[in-house]
Amino acid sequence: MASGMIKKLLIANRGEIALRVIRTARALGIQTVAVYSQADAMMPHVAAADDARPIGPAEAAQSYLNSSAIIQAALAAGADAIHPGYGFLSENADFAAAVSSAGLNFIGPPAQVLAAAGDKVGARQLAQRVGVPVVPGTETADLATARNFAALTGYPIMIKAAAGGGGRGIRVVAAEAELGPALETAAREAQAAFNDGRLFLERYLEAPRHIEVQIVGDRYGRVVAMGERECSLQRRHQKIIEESPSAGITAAMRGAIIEAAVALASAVGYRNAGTVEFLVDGDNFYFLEINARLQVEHPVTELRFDCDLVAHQLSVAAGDPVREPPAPRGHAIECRIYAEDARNDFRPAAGPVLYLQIPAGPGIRVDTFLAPGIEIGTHYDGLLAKLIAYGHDRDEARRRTAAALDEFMLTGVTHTAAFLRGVVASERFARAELSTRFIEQFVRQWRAPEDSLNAAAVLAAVAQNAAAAAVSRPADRRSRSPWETLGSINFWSRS
Amino acid sequence: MASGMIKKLLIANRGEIALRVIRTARALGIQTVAVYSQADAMMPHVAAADDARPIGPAEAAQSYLNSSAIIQAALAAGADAIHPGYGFLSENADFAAAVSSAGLNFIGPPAQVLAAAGDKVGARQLAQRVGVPVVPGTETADLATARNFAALTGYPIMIKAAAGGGGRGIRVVAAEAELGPALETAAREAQAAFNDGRLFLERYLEAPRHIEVQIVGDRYGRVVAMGERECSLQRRHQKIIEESPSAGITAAMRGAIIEAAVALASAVGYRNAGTVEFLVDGDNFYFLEINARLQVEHPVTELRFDCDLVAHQLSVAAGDPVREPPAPRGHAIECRIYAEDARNDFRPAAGPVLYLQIPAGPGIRVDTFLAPGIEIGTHYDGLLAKLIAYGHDRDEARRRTAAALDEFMLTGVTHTAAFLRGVVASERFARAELSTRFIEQFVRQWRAPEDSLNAAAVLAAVAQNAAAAAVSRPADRRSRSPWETLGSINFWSRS
Amino acid sequence: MKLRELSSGRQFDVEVEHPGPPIKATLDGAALSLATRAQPDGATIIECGGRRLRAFAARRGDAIFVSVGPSTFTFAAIAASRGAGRHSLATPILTAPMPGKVLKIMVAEGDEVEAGRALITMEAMKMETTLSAEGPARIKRIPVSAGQMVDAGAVLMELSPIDSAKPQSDR
Amino acid sequence: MKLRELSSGRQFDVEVEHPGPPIKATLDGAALSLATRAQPDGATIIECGGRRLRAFAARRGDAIFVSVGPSTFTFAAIAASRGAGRHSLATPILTAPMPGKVLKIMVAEGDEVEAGRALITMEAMKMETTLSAEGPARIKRIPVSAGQMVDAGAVLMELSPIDSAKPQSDR
Repeated sequence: MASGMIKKLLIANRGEIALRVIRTARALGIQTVAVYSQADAMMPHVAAADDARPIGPAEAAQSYLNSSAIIQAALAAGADAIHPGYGFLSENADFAAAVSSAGLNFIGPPAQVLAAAGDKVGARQLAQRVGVPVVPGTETADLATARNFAALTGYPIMIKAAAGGGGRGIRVVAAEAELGPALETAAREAQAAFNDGRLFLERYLEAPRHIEVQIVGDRYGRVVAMGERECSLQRRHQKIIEESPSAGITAAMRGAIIEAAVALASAVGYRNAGTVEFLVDGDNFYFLEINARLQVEHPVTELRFDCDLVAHQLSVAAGDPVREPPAPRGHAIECRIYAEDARNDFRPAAGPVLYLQIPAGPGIRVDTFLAPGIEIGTHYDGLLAKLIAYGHDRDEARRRTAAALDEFMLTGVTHTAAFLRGVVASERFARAELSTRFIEQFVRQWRAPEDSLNAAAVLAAVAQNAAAAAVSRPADRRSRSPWETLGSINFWSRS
Repeated sequence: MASGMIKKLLIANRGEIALRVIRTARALGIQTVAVYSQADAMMPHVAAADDARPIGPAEAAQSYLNSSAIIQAALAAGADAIHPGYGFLSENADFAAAVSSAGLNFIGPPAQVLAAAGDKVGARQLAQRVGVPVVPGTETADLATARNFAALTGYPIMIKAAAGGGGRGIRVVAAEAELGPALETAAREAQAAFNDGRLFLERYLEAPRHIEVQIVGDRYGRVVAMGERECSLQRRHQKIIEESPSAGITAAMRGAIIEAAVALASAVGYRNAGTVEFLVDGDNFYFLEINARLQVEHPVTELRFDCDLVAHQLSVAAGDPVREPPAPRGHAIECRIYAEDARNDFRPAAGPVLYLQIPAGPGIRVDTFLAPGIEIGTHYDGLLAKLIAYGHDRDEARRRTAAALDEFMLTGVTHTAAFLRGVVASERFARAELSTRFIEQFVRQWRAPEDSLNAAAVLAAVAQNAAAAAVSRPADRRSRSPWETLGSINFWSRS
Repeated sequence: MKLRELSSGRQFDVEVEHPGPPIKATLDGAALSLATRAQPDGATIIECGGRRLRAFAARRGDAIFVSVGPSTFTFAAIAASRGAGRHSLATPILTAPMPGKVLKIMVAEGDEVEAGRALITMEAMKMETTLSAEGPARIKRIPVSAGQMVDAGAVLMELSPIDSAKPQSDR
Repeated sequence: MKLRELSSGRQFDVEVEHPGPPIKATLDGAALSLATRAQPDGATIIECGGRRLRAFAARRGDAIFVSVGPSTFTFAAIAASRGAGRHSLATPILTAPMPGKVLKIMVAEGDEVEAGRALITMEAMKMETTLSAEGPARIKRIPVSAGQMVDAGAVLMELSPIDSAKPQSDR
C-alpha cells in the first residue's frame, strides 16, 4: 500500500457521503475525483469534485461495484488514494487488495483485515477467543443445518448475509414453514448486494439495544475508541436514528463494551476507522460484528469528540499515528431521512426535488446531496439526508432535532421527516426507552398529522385547478430552467 | 419587570438575528412573534415565526425603532417577553423601561444598567474606579473643546457616537482642518442612528487589536465570563471577521482582560448577556465600552463553550441563576458576508436573490435570512450571512472557513464572500498578524480572481445573447413563480 | 373534484370556491377557510391546526405533490367519468406500490389463482417486495415483463375476480 | 458585444461563436474555450483557472448578474450606438455608486463648480457618501431631489466641463 501525504483522492461512492468526504479533502487541500454512473451524471457530488469520471451504467454492479472501472478512473485521473465511503465496495477485501496492487492508497483497513472482519464466523470465533460474548449462531445456507440450529435455540431466528452490513439481507424467521423460502430470498439478496450469497444464522433477541463503539487504529498497532453510539432505532434492521452517548446503559457496561471493542480491534490488527457492534439485552452484551469502514452515523461521534473522522482516516492511511481523542462533550442525535413512505411499511419512494428547505441553526448539521431539480431514483439506497443535532445534553439535542425536522421540506419525493419528528417528539423517546423493536411498535400507532393532510388536500385541489394552463414537463432536460416547468403554484397575498 | 417562564416571545428585530432567536425559542417550546416593516413583509423571519405583526413603514425610525408600535404588537399578540436582538432598540434604556412598564419581560439588562453601560463617559469613569485602564478621551461635540483635546493627545483622534455601538458613527480625524466637518457629520449620523447626537473623542491607537469578553450576569449578582473574542478585522470600524480564542494574546493578558471584564460588569450590576470590549496595543490593554446586548459574533463563543447564548438570555431573564460555563474547546471563526462591494471601498449593494448556495459540512454553521426570490434593499444593515466554522484548532477552523466560503454563492447582489476568502487564505491571517488596520491594508492589494472575471464576462455575453427572448420582470409580484422571470440561462451539456 | 391521497388511499372531495387568500373551499362537504401567505420562493405559509406551517404544492404529470412542513402527500385527481360511482372490483388492477424493477412474475395470463398466491416480485433499492392475490382471480393481462423498470402506480396486472366457491386448479 | 463590468469599470469585448458546451468565444480579441456542465438547478460548472467552479448568470433589467464561485460580477451591455468610439467627457454624468437615498444636494442647476467641490450626499445603510466634482464644471441638470430613493447607476447630475484656466465663481 502506498503511503505518505495524499494529494488526489478518488471517492468511490455517491450521495451524501461522497460530498462529505469531498468537503474534508478540500479543507485539507487534497484534490478530489468523483465517479458516477449514468444515472448520477447530474448529481451534486459530480459537480463538487475537482474532477469527475463516468464508471458505467446505472446498475451498481456495473458502476459503483465495478472495481476495475473505479481503479482505472483513479489511475487516469492521477489520484493516489481511494476512499470507498460506506456500502458498495467499502468492505470488499478484493477491492482493497486491487487498489493497493495498483499502487494506490486504500482509505480503510488492509485487505487481510477486511477479510478477517468481514468473515462473520471468524470474527465470532475471535471474539470468543478474547473473551467477548457472542449471540449463539452458525454459518449455513443449508436448510437441514438451519432446521437443526433453530431446533436448538428456538424460533424466531435471524438470517444474515455473511458478507453483509448496514442491515441488508437480514430476515427474521418466526416458524419452520418460512425457513426455506427465507433462506432462498436472503441468499439471492446477499448475492445481489454483496456478490456473496453466504448466510449466517443467529438466535433472535426479543428487544435488545444496539450499541456500537467507534474505533480508529493506526499501522503501529495502536487502537483508540471514541465512545459508543446507541443505534437501536431501526426499520428493516437498518438504523434510522442514532445518538451518542447511549442514554440507556450504565457507566460500567459502557466501560466493558468499549474495552471489548478495543480488545477485538487490536486482536484483528485493525487499522483505519471502524465500528464494533454489540447487542445489549438486559445486563448482558454480545458482540455482533465489526464494520470495517466509516459508518453512516459517524457524525454523532465527530460532534461529541470534536474531530473529523474522515480526516483521521486520511491521516492514519498516510502513516500518521492515531492520537488520543479529547474527552467527549455534550450529546448528539442523528436522524436519517429516507425516500420512503413511513405510512406504508417504509416502501421506497422516488421522484423529483421540486422544493427544498434544509434546516439550519445552532447545533444543526445536515449532510445531504439534495439540491433543487435533481431526480431521486430507485437504483441506490434511499438515504436523502442526515440531520445531526448537537446539544449540551440529550434534552437540548432532542429538542433541537424536533425543531429542525419541522424546518425540513422536500416536495416531490415521499420521505420520512414527519415520521422521525413523531419519534423524536414522543414520550418514549424522551425517556430513552429504546430497543430494536421501537420503530415497528411506534409506526403502528403513528399517523400523519390530520390537519396537515386536510390542508394538503385543499392545496392539491387549488394546484389541480391552476394546472389547467400548466406546462407539462418536457421529456428532455433542455428547458430553460427546471423551475419553469414544475407547474408549481403560488397562493398570492394581496398586500 | 415580569419574571418566570417565558411562553410567547416577540423578537423586535429582522434578518438573521430574528431567525436565530426564533430557532432557539422553538427548540425551547416558546411561541414566537415576528415584527416587520413594510419593506420586510416577504422576509423569512416573518414566515418563520408563529405570529407576525406589521409595525410601520420601511424607515427604521418608524418601524424597528418605533418602541410604542413594537410594544403594542407584543401586547396584541399576547407576548410576555421581547428580545431586542442587536442594533435597533437593543441598547435603548427608554425602550427597556417601556417594555417593563408594559408588564413584559425585556430580554436584556434592566433600563438602569443599559443607561449606565450606554453612557460612554460614565462607563469610562467606572472603569477607572475599578482600576481598568482606558484610552484617553473626552465627551464633547464642541469644536473648541475638541481642538484642545486633540492638541493634548495629538492627531489622529477618533470621534464616536456617545450612544453608539457596532462601529457606526465612528470617524478618524487626521488633521485639525477636518475636525469641524467631521464633528458635524458624526453628530448627524449619531442622531439618525441612535436618536442621540452626543459625541465622544478618543486618542487614536495606530494598529491595536480589538479583544472583547463575553459575559452573562444574573439577577443574583453573579457574572460569568465565556472567554474572549478577537475582532480586529474591521472595515469602517465594523467587525467583519471574528474568532475565539484570540491567537494573538498571551495567557497572562487573556486572564487580565477577562478579570477586568468581570470586575466592570459586576460593578455596573450587569444582567443578561453582554460584552466588554478592549483595545490591545502591545503589552497594554484599554477598556473601550460595554455592549449591553447579544453581539453579532456571539456564535463563535457558543461553539467553543458548547452553549446557546440566546437560551442563556431567556433563562436568566426568567430568573434562573447563571451557570458556570464548561471549559472551552477548539477554535471558531466567523465571517460576516455583507451586501457590499469590496472592490469599491465596501460600498453598500442591493438586488434580488436570483441564485443561492449556502455552505454546509462538518464544523460549518451559517446564520442567514437569505432565501431564493427575496430582495435585498438598502433600508437596513447590509449583513447577509454569518459563516461560522469550528475546528479542533485554529488551522482546521481556518481551512474549513476557506473551503466553505468557496461554496457560498449568491447571484444578484454584490457581496463580500470572495474578499473574505482572500483574507482567510492569506499568509498574514494564517500567522494571526491581526490589527484593526488589517482590512484597510489588505483590501488595497486584493483583486477579484482574474480567471473568474474573464469567465464571467463570457457567461455574461452568453446570457445577454440568450436574453433576447427573455421575459422582463413584472413590476408586481404576481408572477407564477419568481424563477420564471429571472431571465436566467443554462449552458446545456449534450450528454 | 375528487382526489385520492396515494399513501393512505383516502379519497377527498374538494371544491375550491376562492383560491385565496384565504382559500375558501369545501372539504368532504364541510366549509373550510385556509389562511395563506405567499413566499418569494414559491412556497406558502398556511395556518393549520393552530400553527403556521410552510407548504408547497406542485403538479408533475398526473401527480400532485404537496408538502406541509415535513409531511409529504401525493394526490391524484380521480377522473369525473370514473368518479363518484367508481365500480368496485369488476377489473381489479394491481399497481406498483413503488417505483422499481419487476424482478419475477410467478403467473401467466389466463392463470387462475387463489387468495394469497404470490403474483409478482418487485425490487427497489435492493429490497424485494412480493405482491399477492387478495382473492381468487383469473389473470387477464400482464402488461409488464421481468427486468422492466416501472414507476409507482404503473399497472402490473389486470385480474378478474372469480367465485371463490367454485373449485379451481392452482395453475 | 461590449460589456462593462460595473465594479471595476472595465470594458470587455466578447463575441460568442458557440454557446457551448464548451463555449467558444473571443475575449478582447483572444480565442477562448470554456468547458461547461449544466446543473439541474440552473447553475453551470465551469473549468476556470485549473479549477472547477460553479457559476450562475442571470439578467434582470439592464444588469447581467454573474457569480463564479463566491465572486460576484455585474455587467451592463454597452449599446452599439455609443460603442467603440464613446466620446470622452463632453457630458459627464454623475451616477449613484450604490442604491440609497439622496440626502443633500449642495449645488443647483446652472452653478459652476471647481474640482473637489462637494455636489451631493447619499445615504445607504446609515452610511453617508459625498460625491464631489472631478474637475471644474457647470451643473447642467439635477434629475433627483433630496429625500429620493435611487438605484445604483441612477443619474444624479449632468455636468458640462469648463475650461479650468478660465476664472470662475464658486457659486
